[in-house]
Amino acid sequence: MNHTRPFMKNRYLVGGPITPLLISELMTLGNDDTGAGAVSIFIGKVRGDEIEGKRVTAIEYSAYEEMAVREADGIVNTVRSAFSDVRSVLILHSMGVVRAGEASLFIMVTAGRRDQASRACRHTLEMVKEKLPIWKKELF
Amino acid sequence: MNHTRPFMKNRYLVGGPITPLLISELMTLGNDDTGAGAVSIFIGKVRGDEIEGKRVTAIEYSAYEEMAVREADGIVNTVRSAFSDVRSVLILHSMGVVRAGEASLFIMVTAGRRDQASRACRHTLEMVKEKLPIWKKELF
Amino acid sequence: MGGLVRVLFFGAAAEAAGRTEESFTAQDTAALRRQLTEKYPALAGIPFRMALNKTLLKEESVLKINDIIAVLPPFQGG
Amino acid sequence: MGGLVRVLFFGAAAEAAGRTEESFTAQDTAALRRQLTEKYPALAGIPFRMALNKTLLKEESVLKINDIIAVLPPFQGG
Repeated sequence: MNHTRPFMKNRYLVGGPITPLLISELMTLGNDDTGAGAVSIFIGKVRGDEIEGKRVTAIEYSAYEEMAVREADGIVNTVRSAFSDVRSVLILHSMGVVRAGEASLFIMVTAGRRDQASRACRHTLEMVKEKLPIWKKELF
Repeated sequence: MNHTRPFMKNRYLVGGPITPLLISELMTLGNDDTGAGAVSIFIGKVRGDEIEGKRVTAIEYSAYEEMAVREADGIVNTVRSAFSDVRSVLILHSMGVVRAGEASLFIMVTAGRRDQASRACRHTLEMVKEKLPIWKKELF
Repeated sequence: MGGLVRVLFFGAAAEAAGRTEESFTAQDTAALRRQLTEKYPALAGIPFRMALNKTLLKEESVLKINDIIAVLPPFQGG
Repeated sequence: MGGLVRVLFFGAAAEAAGRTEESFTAQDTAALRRQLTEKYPALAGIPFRMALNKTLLKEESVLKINDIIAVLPPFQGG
């Protein structure tokens, strides 16, 4: 387990992997909100896939950072206004090198009840995939 | 944050709240599976609702434990056979007293890709609600 | 056929019966259900289901000695 | 109308152009798009979109001096 603190480039992008320690810390955010009965989390990890006979050992992520922040702001606002029971939306994506097995995406949505937490988390995930200007390069 | 280790009554039921420390530990399970690109998690927490003018401070959970284990086994098997991309399914529910703001349910599903992780987690959650013989009593 | 069965009460059913366990003699689950609501009228207000030997009953069933019946109010987990 | 604009290349577009940034003079985005694929034929094989001042273009747009155009291959985050 990597216990070093990753470098936050801004509130959505972090340099390197999203470590278990960072995830633990992020999950304590909003712990004092006793109206949040439901927390839905999605974690995306780098898979050690085989591509044309070669094993992926890491992925290097790059982004148009200024646009990514603007788009992520838009996603958070859209989700919060589309799901009235949602209380918080958190999006974090890695930049730079993330090794196979490590996390590169963390989404957390809290809501009063399970239905909107679950649906809003999925919706956020789909919008992250569709709207954030992020690219990857497999390393072997 | 509560750092004491909760008492596992069996592989699905734990005495007291599902603490942040336990959640951190559960989330490292399967970290060595580099084929798991997607992790979907649902955490249910006790809400400090107001009921007839009184504030809920905790919920006391009880269960028909032997049947709960059998039903939870059934849920895991059903989800694993219904979603071919799913690699692991974890269900944990609290017994006894859980205070407002603390977690009483933890579900984690890993899969190769996001679609099945997300859908299988939601499906597991619905089955937990429908099939586990668990009851609650609000404490004020 | 029929016999002494062990009945377990859970959640609101345990409160309605004032106990968590009791023995009954009954031919089948339909007869047991009538005995239960006659003895504990408060149970009639709870839309309870029953499990026979840890499996939810889908239809009434004959009972045999040492069967375990659980009286299950609506589930509230999560 | 038209002018010197800053063009940013990302992902596979940066590899196709062999650079991450360059200045162009163009009247509008349609003209700029033609210049880009003429100068860097490899770009034609990438179904790229463009952003104007950090907003994804939904239709061709007139360019003015100091505009920032980003050349965006299909997104791959997550």
